[in-house]
Amino acid sequence: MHFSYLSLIRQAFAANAGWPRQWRDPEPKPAYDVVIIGGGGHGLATAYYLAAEHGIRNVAVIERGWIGGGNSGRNTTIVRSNYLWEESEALYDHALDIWQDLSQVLNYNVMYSARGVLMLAHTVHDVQSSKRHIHANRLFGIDNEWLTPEECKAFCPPLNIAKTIRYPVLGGALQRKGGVARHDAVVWGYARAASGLGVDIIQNCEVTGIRRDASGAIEAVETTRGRIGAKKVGIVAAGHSSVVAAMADVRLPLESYPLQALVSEPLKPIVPCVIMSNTIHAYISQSDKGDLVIGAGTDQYVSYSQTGGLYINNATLEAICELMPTLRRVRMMRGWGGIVDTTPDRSPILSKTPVPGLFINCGWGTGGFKATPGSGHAFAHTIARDEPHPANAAFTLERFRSGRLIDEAAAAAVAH
Amino acid sequence: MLLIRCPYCGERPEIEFRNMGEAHILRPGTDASDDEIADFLYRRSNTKGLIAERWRHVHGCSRFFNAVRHTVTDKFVSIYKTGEPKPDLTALAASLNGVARS
Amino acid sequence: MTAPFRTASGGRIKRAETLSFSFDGRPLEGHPGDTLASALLANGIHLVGRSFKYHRPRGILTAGSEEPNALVTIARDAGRTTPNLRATEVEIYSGLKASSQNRWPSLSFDVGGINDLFAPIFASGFYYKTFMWPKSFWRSVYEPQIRAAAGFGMAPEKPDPDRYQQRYAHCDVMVVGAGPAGLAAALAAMESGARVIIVDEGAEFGGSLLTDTSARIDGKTGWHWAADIIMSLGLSDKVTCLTRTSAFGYYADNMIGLSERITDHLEVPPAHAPRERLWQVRAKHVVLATGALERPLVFPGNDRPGVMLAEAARTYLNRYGVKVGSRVAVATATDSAYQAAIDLKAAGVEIAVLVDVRPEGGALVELAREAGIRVELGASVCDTVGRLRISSLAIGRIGADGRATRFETIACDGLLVSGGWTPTVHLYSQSRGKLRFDAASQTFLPGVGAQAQISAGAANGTFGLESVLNEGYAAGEAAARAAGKKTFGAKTFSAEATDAAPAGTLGALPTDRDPSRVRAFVDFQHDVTAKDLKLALREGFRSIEHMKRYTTTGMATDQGKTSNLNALAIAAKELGKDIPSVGLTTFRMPYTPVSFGILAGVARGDMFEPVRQTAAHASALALGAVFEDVGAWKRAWYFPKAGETMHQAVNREVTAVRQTVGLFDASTLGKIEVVGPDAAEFMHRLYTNPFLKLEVGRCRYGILTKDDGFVFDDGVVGRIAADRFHVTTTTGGAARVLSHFEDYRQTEWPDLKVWLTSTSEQWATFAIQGPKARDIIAPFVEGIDISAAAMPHMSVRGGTFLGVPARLFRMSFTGEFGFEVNVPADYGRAVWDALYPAVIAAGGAAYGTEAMHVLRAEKGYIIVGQETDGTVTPDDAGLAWAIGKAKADFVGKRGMLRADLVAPGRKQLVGLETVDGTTVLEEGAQITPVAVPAKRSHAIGHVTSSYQSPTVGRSIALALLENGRARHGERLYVPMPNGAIAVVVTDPVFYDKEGKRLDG
Amino acid sequence: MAEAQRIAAFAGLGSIGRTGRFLMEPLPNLARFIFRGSEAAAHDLGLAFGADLSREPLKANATADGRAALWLGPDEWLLIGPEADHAAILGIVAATVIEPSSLVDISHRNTGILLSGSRVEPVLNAGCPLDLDVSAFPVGMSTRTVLAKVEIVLWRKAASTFHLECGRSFAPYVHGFVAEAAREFLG
Ligand SMILES: Cc1cc2nc3c(=O)[nH]c(=O)nc-3n(C[C@H](O)[C@H](O)[C@H](O)COP(=O)(O)OP(=O)(O)OC[C@H]3O[C@@H](n4cnc5c(N)ncnc54)[C@H](O)[C@@H]3O)c2cc1C
Ligand SMILES: NC(=O)c1ccc[n+]([C@@H]2O[C@H](COP(=O)([O-])OP(=O)(O)OC[C@H]3O[C@@H](n4cnc5c(N)ncnc54)[C@H](O)[C@@H]3O)[C@@H](O)[C@H]2O)c1
Ligand SMILES: Cc1cc2nc3c(=O)[nH]c(=O)nc-3n(C[C@H](O)[C@H](O)[C@H](O)COP(=O)(O)O)c2cc1C
Ligand SMILES: [Zn+2]
Repeated sequence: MHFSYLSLIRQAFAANAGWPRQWRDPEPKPAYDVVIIGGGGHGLATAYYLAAEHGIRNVAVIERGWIGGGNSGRNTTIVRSNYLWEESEALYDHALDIWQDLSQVLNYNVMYSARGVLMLAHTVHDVQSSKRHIHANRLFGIDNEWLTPEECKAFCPPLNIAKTIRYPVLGGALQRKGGVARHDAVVWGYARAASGLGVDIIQNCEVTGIRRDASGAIEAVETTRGRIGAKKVGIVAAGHSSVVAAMADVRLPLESYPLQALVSEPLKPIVPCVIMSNTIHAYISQSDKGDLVIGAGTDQYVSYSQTGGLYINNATLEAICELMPTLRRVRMMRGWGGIVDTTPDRSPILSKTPVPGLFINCGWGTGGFKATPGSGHAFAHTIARDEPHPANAAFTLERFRSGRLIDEAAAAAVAH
Repeated sequence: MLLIRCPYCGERPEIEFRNMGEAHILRPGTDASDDEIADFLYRRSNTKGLIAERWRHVHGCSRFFNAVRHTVTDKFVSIYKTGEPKPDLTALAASLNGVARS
Repeated sequence: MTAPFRTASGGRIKRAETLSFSFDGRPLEGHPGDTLASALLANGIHLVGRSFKYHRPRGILTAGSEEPNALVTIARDAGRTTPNLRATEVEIYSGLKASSQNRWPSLSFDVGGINDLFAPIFASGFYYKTFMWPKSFWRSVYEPQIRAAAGFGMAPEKPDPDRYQQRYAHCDVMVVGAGPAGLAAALAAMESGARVIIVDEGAEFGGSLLTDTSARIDGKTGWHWAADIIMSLGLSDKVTCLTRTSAFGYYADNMIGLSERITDHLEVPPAHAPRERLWQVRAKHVVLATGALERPLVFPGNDRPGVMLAEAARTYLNRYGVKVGSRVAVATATDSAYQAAIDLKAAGVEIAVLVDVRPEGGALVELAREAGIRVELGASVCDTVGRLRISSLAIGRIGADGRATRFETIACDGLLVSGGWTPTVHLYSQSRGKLRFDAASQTFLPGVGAQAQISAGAANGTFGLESVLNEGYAAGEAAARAAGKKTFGAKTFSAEATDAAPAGTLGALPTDRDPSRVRAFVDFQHDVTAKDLKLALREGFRSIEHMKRYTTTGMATDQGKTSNLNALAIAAKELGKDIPSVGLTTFRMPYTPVSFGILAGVARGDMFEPVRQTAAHASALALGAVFEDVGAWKRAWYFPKAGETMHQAVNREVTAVRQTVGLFDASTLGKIEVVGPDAAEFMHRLYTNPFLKLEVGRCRYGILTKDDGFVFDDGVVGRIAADRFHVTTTTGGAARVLSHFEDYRQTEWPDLKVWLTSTSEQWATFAIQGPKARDIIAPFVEGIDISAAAMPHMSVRGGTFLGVPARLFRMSFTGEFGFEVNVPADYGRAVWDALYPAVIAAGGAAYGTEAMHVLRAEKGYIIVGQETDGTVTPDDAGLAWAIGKAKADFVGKRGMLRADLVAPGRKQLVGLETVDGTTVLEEGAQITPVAVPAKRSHAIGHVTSSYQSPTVGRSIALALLENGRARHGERLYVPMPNGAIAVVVTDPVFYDKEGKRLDG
Repeated sequence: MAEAQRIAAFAGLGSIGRTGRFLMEPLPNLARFIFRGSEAAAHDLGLAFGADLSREPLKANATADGRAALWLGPDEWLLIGPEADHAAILGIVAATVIEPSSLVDISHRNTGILLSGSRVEPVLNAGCPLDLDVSAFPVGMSTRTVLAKVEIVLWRKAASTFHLECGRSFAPYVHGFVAEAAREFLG
């Protein structure tokens, strides 16, 4: 059913009895042209674009739990594209372009809200780094502008720009097109649209093995619901990328860490934009529901536990309270963790693998939500055509061999 | 905050320690191939299950040591000094499963 | 004037004392011991809040921290305003100002209530289906409207002036919950001599005993028994008792997070006391005695003010001396509500009817009837009426088909409900313990634990006071034993009480109406109804996690404490599955909300992170220095004279160094003493440079790469003795370089006899640079021949300086002749204070980091972190000369040879001169071959450093540029918003290319 | 030549509290060295130094005349003596230690305070994560650990007396932190 005002009103009169399932719940077929492992935003978007843009509709998305239950359902939803290196700029801006009318394309309100992402600078070195980003972005055509402390305050009134704080705000880089989107809606919107195009979404089905034929090429996946044949397989398993890739004997340059986030009790609007501070480690925005959504840090050790230490939250809230001292009495309502797969250069891998027919989309670490539409779009292209889209051409596995890293971390760029 | 048993100082809180990444990754010589150096620098087992890793009691005795930890429960299974051989993780895992069942 | 619903006697409030407070500006009175909820109820006020989505009038549902409805804002002043507090937890004090939330213009007339009329449209997830047209309206119209309508309270306007403390603690036995089970557990643990911490979130210990006035334990009343135990716990110096303290999180390795509220309940908080304290407790063993929570019933109109949990009403009566109405009805699926009805009736409240959904009722039917209460068995509530408070209920007989037939409408001013009891397993579950579903009691109970803990009492599904006490005691004993203490065997208690049986009902009650049209609320705060849940399932949100997220059930500030089980049961029924196979959503910290302040603790301003100052800081401050933050250090950035701009000051400082002499505080540089017979070999393996042959008394500029071959740090290294090096690192790199060194020493080359000691803070370091440097230091130096012949460039000597032991380096980071003197840090200020007048007298100046940057840039010296960013090799930075080509190996040697690191076209360090000679480029600006690059065109480089150079009289810049060394002389462009700036590529050394000035 | 004045980091910050409940006072200037080397070298040195360099972890030994050797790690000891002992200690090491080892003067790197009183444990536990109960942290125990955001060396000299050292630039933070934590016990 097409979502519209009309359908809402009609259904209101019909006791909302007529709403169909948003996606089908089929039994797995014996085989598919493409099997996507992982029903997060990236996997579902990949399936959607395979069907919508490449005419490949015999596709299954296989999810071990419930779709969106991985990092897609756990992230602080920050969307921006003001990365440093041209490769990253191209990739993330590709996604930002798609965000602009994603709700309309999917006929699902993903609540992309371009309320602006303001990244604060606290030291002379920060200022230099911010400006380098701004100049690089401007040349590339990405909006990113410098705000003085007073302009930062005007843009985000609860911000403390007093000189007396430990690391006073010296200014900030603002990407106005940046903002947030509703994480769950992105997952469900892609699932609904993909399912509508014939993609099978198979939940509660864990991939336990990857089968290759005599030539070494992909032939099937083993799952908790049986063997499913596949001509091509795309791994889009985020925190579990290493685990799944190991099933095909592919060893990845990844480590998985717990990353925490938290929300406050709901408040009337107070934080109008997204505030990020790399130097003192704080990320905050306010959801449309009113809770403050705050990103904490990763724990220091590899873990698949989806929890984390309290001291990580403490460090985050120290920074939040320092930046917005009016929030000290506000209370935390819920905290949680996700498992992020991080690469040595903090840039993703979207590429073929040495195994014919096996493709990998991973390594988004702490910051892949924003890329969901672009990642799915480019990855679908890569799978469909056996060659990368220009937006992801540089994000190969090979770069770790040659040393051609896309090192956003080294360049003092930030996560999220 | 984990509780970690330093082989020198005993049980101490995690904030005194730094995790130093996977253990037993041998530094190759200058004649290493491209793959070997890439393996050494970047590729990690990242196992969901038991891993051997390095810790440093940086705000304590300052020593590096190795540990085997389960990456789902975050429980330490074995702690040993740098230079001691890598435990057989498969055997350890099997013995743990035994414990869990009994 | 006594409040109309206050009983004549009884309860634990201090009746003799009266407190005035206000609610929405209306003055009211209560007594010490009242919560805001009990005081409001005593005044006949049920309407306390508005719900989230439909703005429905809401009253007080519970008497504890699980309250979903009665959220208020408490204001002391503009900074001390706290939103979203539960009226059921707020203790009143004289002058307390409470106000309701999420309503406009007033609580009883709220314009937002219009939403209620559109409820059929505002079904679950409606916002995902609309607000998409026209596209631009989302940001400009819809989202702002939604945001304004959402949210509950408002954050304070002013910064919070209160203080927050934190504390780490350890104990043998940690007891969470101080009801009968917890008190007995603490008693047992105390008797074993264990160190015990017992906490309860309530204002006093006692838990359910405070409500149950009928209980008798070992011949005493429950109140007396509890008081005796509390006193003996309090007298033991091994027991810490914390009231108003919520155990909010159960973390790895038995660490429990506690949030202690210290002053919120006080009229005048003592100045020295923190408002709240975070405890991080590491317990050897934990006893979870967290009790059980009563569940509401799900039926149409179950959310009106006046509808309240039965046990809460009993608590208000017995503990606070408050009658929750004059004529109340009771609807129940369990026995405990009978006791509430009996207690209320005895206190003079008319019980309009008691309906029990169970056809047979329970153990207390006769007792209730004897008390004169009309009991209707096998009956259900079909509906309620009343706008701002319930005025009647319609009851129906439950038929064999599971539907109800309405048979009577009964007037009432309150409706007590009880669906049964849910053990509080939140912390247990957070500890990663597995839950098991107990079919008999229809509850989830602790199963296989994951940590050293044990559950007892109602939290463990044990009901019946005697069993609870005995189980509690046994748990405390077992915990103490597990913690290594000797115990003396089980103690048993004899107790009587009217106890709850665990069973009850789950899910929606039978009704006579069309369930798809009525609104029977499940999650009160988020306005989630039974039919919303069914809609979600219909739309394919069939996992309980999807249902939660689509409907937002259980996602409100109460985290579904009273609603999750009902939602789960409704889902299970609809899906035709049993409850355990549908499963619970994840219990997460915090159990109840915790303030940001408590987690941030004392970290604010100077306590946010240490402010590191050098020994001479005060002197620089006195000279008017402006400081910059570098890592945690404050470094003197420049020294403006009165009226000088930064630019003027820096020019003057640079010129002083070039022409006479400058004094610079370099103390923040990291320093490491590398000692041992293998010290030289160690250095040789770590640095790209050769070190074996460095002579004693000489120094060398060294580059560190990691094994990946990228520049990691740099610094000058002096050989103090054959087996001793004085290593310097960058300011920011001090800690990571030492860690890097220790790593290789301990794990890679443990056979080397070499030891490392940080000396960063041992030495205060001052650079004296400029043609007159030797004249300046000469009077202070003893025991060192500082003549050019005896002490050449890049040498180090030991001696004394101003009479104190010193290490004197002849070296230069400015390109001028100069020295760096290291003295023990406590003498740093004295040495600065001695040098500064001499420098001034010679016509020189103190210079800061900015001038230092200009000086080194004029010489083309790099700064790690500015010219390099982790992607730059030594060769890129023009430092190929510092790579020991003949060395067999060093850290980074192989990494540096990787394909991309030796590929043509890499960015290399160059100088840039603007064609106009005056424009100072912006650092970070990009470089292109053409003046007007197309969108998305490729930058061939970027500016790393840029200054106005007073020395060469023009602007200068350093840059990393593709193939830069081959481009000297080329004209390129730096595109800026208002036009490109033309530049010419040059050698990075702008001044004294031959290095003659180093010789003085 | 004018004699240079020594300004210790804690000295100017002053004492806090009062004897009994809680007192924090700056330590006098001390001679401090980090000795690193084998256990055998440590053994030899201990004999000459007067205070044994413990090979048992976490143990400090002190002499009546103010010398102390604190175990910091299996090859690392902090040697402390009165300021006037500085040269003497250097001499002792030079004369006794034959094995390769490292002695580095850190008299000015570290700075110290003495904390005492019945409330000393909760004050320290505001930022120190260790169990400071005397059963877990007995008299004579020394260790590196943390106090909130700073690394410290903590040595229990008596039941309710701790010697605390930190890097000199961290002194204002430690002082401020302790003052804040002690406030409620002094109010
Ligand atoms: C706390 C937190 C905050 C974050 N904040 C931001 C932010 O502000 N902005 C931003 O851009 N990014 C952020 N991120 C990162 C972002 O969430 C992720 O990069 C992104 O969501 C990844 O999406 P995905 O679809 O690749 O992975 P996921 O959503 O994790 O999907 C992977 C799926 O694979 C499934 N799977 C795994 N193994 C198997 C198997 N064997 N068989 C079948 N299925 C399997 C998983 O169950 C999972 O559902 C944050 C992450 C976290 C944890
Ligand atoms: N009305 C009834 O008949 C009824 C209903 C349920 C239980 N009971 C009876 O109550 C008794 C149960 O005793 P009990 O000791 O198990 O429970 P309890 O309810 O008496 O005590 C639990 C205590 O734990 C506290 N608590 C819960 N979570 C906490 C947290 N995270 N942090 C701090 N404090 C927390 C609560 O404030 C409460 O005071 C039994 O006698 C049982 O039969 C009676
Ligand atoms: C952007 C965002 C907003 C959230 N808002 C809420 C919220 O308002 N209430 C709530 O209980 N949980 C909220 N959550 C957290 C989820 O309840 C849940 O904790 C998270 O999806 C992780 O799943 P888990 O806790 O079930 O493991 C939010 C999560 C995200 C990512
Ligand atoms: Zn240790």
